[in-house]
Amino acid sequence: MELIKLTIDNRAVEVEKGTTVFHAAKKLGIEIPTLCYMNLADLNIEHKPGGCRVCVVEVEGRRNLAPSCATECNEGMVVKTNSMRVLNSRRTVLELILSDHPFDCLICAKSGYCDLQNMAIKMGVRSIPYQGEKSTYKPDFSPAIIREMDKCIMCRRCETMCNDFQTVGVLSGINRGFEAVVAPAFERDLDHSECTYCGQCVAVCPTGALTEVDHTPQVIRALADPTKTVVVQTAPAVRAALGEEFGLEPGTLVTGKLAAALRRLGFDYVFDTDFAADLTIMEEGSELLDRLGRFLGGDKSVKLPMLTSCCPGWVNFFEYNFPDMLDVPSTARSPQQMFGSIAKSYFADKIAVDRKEMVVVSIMPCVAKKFEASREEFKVDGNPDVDFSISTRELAALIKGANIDFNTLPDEDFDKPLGESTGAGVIFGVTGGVIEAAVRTAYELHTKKTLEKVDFKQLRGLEGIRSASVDFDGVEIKIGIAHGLGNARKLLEDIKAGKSEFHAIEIMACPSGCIGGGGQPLHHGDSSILKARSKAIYTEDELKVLRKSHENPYIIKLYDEFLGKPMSEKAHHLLHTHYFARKLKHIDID
Amino acid sequence: MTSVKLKLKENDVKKIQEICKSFNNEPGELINVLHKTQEYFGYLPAEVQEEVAEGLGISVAKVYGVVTFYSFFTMLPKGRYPISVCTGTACYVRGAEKVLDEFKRILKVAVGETTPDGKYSITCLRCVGACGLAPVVMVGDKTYGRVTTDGVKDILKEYENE
Amino acid sequence: MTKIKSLADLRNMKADLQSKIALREKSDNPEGRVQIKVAMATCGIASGAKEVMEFLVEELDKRNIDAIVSQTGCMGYCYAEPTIEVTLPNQEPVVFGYVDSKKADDIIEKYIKTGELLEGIIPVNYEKID
Amino acid sequence: MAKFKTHMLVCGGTGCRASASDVLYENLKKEVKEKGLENDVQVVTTGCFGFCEQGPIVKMIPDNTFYVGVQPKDAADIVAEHALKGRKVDRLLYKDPVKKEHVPDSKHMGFYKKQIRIALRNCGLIDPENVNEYLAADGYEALGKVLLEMTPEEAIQIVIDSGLRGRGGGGFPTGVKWKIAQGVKGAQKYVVCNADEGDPGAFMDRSILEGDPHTVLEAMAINGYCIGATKGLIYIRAEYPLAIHRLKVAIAQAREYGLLGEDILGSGYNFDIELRYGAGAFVCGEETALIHSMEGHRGEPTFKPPFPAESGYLGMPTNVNNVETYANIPVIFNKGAKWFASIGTEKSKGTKVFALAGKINNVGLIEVPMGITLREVIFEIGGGIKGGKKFKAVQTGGPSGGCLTEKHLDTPIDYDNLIASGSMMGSGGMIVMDEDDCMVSVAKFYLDFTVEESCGKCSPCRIGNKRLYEILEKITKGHGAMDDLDKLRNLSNVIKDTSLCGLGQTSPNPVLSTLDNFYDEYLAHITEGKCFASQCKDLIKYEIIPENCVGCTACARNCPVNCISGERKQIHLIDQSLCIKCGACMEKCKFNAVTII
Repeated sequence: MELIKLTIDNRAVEVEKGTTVFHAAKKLGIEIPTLCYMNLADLNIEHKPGGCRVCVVEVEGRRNLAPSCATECNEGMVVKTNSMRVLNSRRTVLELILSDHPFDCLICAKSGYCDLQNMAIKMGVRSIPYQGEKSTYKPDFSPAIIREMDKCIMCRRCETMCNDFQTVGVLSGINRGFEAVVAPAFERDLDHSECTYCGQCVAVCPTGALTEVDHTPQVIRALADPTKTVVVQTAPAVRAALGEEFGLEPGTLVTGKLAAALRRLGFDYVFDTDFAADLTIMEEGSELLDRLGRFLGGDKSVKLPMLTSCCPGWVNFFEYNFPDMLDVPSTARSPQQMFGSIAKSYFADKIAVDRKEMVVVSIMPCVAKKFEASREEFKVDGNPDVDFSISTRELAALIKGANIDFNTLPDEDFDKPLGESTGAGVIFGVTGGVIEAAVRTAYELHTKKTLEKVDFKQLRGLEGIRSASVDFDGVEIKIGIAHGLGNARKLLEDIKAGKSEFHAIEIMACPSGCIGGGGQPLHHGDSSILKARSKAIYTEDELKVLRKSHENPYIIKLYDEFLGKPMSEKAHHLLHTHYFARKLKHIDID
Repeated sequence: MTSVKLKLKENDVKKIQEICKSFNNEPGELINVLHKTQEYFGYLPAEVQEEVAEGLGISVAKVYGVVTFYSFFTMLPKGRYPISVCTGTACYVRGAEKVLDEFKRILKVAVGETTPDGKYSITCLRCVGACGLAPVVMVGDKTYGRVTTDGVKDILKEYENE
Repeated sequence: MTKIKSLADLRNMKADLQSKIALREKSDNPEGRVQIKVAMATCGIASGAKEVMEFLVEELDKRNIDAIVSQTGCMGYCYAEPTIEVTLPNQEPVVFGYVDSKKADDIIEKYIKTGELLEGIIPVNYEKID
Repeated sequence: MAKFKTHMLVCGGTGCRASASDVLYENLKKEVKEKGLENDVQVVTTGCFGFCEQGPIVKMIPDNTFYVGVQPKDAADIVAEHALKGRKVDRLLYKDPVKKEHVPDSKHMGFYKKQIRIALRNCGLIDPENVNEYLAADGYEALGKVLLEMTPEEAIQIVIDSGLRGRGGGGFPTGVKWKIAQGVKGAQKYVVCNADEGDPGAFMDRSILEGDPHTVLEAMAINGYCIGATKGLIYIRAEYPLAIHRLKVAIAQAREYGLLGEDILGSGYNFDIELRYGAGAFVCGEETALIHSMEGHRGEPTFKPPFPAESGYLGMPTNVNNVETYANIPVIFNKGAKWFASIGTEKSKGTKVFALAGKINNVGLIEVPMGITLREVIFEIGGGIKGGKKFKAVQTGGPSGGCLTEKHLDTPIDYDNLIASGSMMGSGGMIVMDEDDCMVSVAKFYLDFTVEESCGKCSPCRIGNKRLYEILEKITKGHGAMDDLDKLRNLSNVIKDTSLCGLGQTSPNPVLSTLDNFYDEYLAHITEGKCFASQCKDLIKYEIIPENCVGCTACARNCPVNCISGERKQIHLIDQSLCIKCGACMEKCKFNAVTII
């Protein structure tokens, strides 16, 4: 490998050829500030439009300043990152950006988490010398995401996520010059676009331009209402990330503290979505075995591969983009919805509470879950199975607002019966986890043998598209895994073209699965955080006594007492769903 | 961008599909396709852009992003007599701004707008390269050179009874 | 049109076509060339100036003399028509009267080729006609 | 074949066409036929003569008579008098604005005296829609020589030796650019001609494409051979219909002759050209933006490197040159690098085409050797300032350039001197301003353009230029403060220093150069609330001088907002609260009774 020597701020450094000045400086401990640059190296997402111009540095021999994020190091290069010229330019550029930004920082949803705010603090900006016209846009309130483009600084990260990574293609830079902004087609609201609400735009937005809809007030109101029984469920990925909001190292597992905090917030029953994940495996795994059995038996009408359906962003995506393939995904509802459905039937009956008096709150790493909870098909007489879905970030805000010192909380357990889960339920939170959980159960159900080694390492990892095969006692089951909707699209196109050899495919909309969800604490473009969260999830799995969904005693009990068996009529009614072709057409043809 | 709705007829849709096909439905030909469709419809309403997106297999947002980037593309129908005032430098220093103001004053519409009766629209044009005739005004394909504020009335008079 | 298949073809073609614009190129650089003006007003045409002009154009070309032949209005020597004005490079213009084909031939062979003066020069202090 | 004794060259450029030169052409043909002169007189449509100020132009060959402002109805006189009887039609001759005399032919016109036409050599000489005329004018000779007698390396060396630099604005050495592109490997390479002439007030590229399209095709083929490309693309403004038409005709003719296509001139080399259309975005003149636009994207520039030579159109090695640059190429091969390098200055060789416009007598397109002074261009070729007013400034380089003054008039024009003077060559726009132009307003005009044309990708250009514009507007409205001048300067420097592409890196030039050269005007606006040129509406008032007013009512009748009161034969009065400062009253008053204070 070719090495290059250069000098940055009078210090020599040696880097590989192709390294940018930004990274070379980092090597010397020099943090060059930037607003638009984003590098999710493990996911092959590097966004360096060179647009914000905050990261400019002085390169000897160059006429003008160079953006360090896009400038590659050359042999003998002499760089200054903090000369008067650089500092003045950087400050002026920042002042310019601030001059076109609202000053409502105190009440902004991103306050405290905003890259722009942090930079202004760091640089000690005390006045904006260049006042002038500010851009104004109508705010856009969709069921899951809020767009306040007055706060957009044109870093274009959201575009990269939406178009290049997710291939959803809802956002584009529009207009030009001072009027330029990122928006859906015809500046329609997201609600009238093909947005999947995956929330990756929200996850990478450096300012308050893109945020999730805040449901915490409704949750607080429900908690304060003595007539309501408030039940909470918390998704697997939440426990691997919530700690970051309280200053804990990324990857710190806070399962016990999480349960304790929820209890202190006043939830009547503190349950776990992992329970519903186990339930999902029972239904989805059975469906897979059913399809597989018929297929291997020569039934040509069977659709294979079967695709997982627990990710709501992914469900939205295929409803918009593959309306002719709605029979390919599993009909099983997502864990969030299975939980809501069971809570408001089986559990409500058990505690003798009318479903109308029960409020189900879900804590999700996701913003698409907000939309999913609002779907008509998940309501009974207008009453939703899940009343409110809040993100990991919203939960953190609730905890902070309730004067709870999270870090000193004791570890507590979830309540029973809907709080008990296996390791299979936990790994739903990371890419490959759902299919691994399904394999653990399907293997045993299919072969009637006990699985000795439950870890299927071949299904794990962060590569965008992975494939592996699992030996079902002589039958080779081919499995595909994709995370990120762009990767999912590739697998879907293959199926459409009849080229897919897989029997089952797991798809997650977000990079590295739910742990990288749009509702998680912001990773600010640092993919090592995602890796740490992934590790935490697998640790939790390993710590569990039970690691196969069908061994969950409360699941067994649920079937015994209420559902009968997987895929029963009752199970179909409560735990399965159907999909809608949602290709948007605004065209009236005369 | 402000826009005017258009209800597409079946053969309009066909026409757009034909245009896309004539460029092999190649996404890279987006700008050429938009030129051709605007030539046909006179403007590019949302409905047309959606069909173009479909025809080229790209997102509508992308099409809209391109349409709003280039000043040649418009989502508003032009008047029957589209008036373009050159505001290039040569015309500017020879009084194009006053001429433009006069058109705006008489027709009571702003730049980029069409009169309510659909007769005239006013746009600004970058240099047409007829700097010798500055300031230059075009009405449709007809060029008027050395236009003065007084001349504005005379130009409009030509179209009075049409 | 047929395809041009080689550089030689191209050059042959150019040689054929050159005359098309030769006059334009020559008149753009009149310096160093023989310039002849034929008076072509009514009186000139009546006395055969057109024929003289055609003769000059043809013959100068045939004899490979780099010259520009143009027409001009009445020079004021109606008695001596047809008249032509010949300007050799770096010399004062000279006007010849009563020019017919034969005389024109003489002018080419003697005055233009060798600078030898002939009879029939109209020696006047006239103003140069543009 | 008829041997024509007279050629009538009728300008068919956009400017003259706009004044009905196409009708004139038809009329001339008709008259020639009626007079039975078809075998003596050839009527030809040519490209632009450059003298656009007084179009339509008809030039008579061989006597170079130069008729200006010719109307279709003048065809009869030209044929009957000039073609038939050899008598010039005096009233159509160009009149010297100083001497007030008719000028007999183009050789005596100051406008042409100092010009050397290389890039424009065929404009106004040949019929652009007739490939045979181009062939007759040494057309495709250079291509033939390069393809059959030279290696790409030899050909590139000739371009390097000529010293030719990019004429689109940057001034990068063309041969070096080709050499870089040649050195990069790629499955498919491209040659792109940048014909997205967006600089308001510059129209040389259009004139070349309209007047001599084949020269661009020939040069692109040479370029293609040199770098190993087989495909050429011309990115042209959709607003140039005539140029597009002529290019299409030229491409078709060249293909028919086998001068484009496969196995050109038996050399085994294949090359073809397609057109791509711009859609109205100035920033697409920047090569990376241009490439994105050709690929069907928003024309946003990207950071270089990678340069297009490494990764250009569709990610392939691409060489982009501008129209005028290409127009020089065939001549360099025909006349030699040495000949070319003998023209111009030490570091800027050859000629440059300038579009002269503004307050100058001879508006038009000129081609002059590098090293000529602004004084020669403005006062000799341009014929001085219109209406005998006083010269104030000349803006070169379009929105990216700066305003130069009296003190720069004797500086030889070349790339480096212009930059040293605070302006730039740009694409060659040259706008002359007189004492009636307010330099703060001029800076504001350019900023208005930049704000409109910024792509919005990078912060300093997107927001900074807007703020510059706002500060300038504040000053022209009389609300400026002294610290605004510091802000202008700091902002300008930062925008130049930090912007992503050439647009932002040069957009503050009009501000900086006017600040440097016309500081007193800025001061007057701020401290005294005065605009020397009386251009800033908010700083002036129209008033009636009672002593001079005779009460003719002309001003009142012509006031568009009826804000002038007064009976017949009584002194009139302007209601300042209603006045829109259009100046109509002043124009109409025959008694000098309206004044600006």
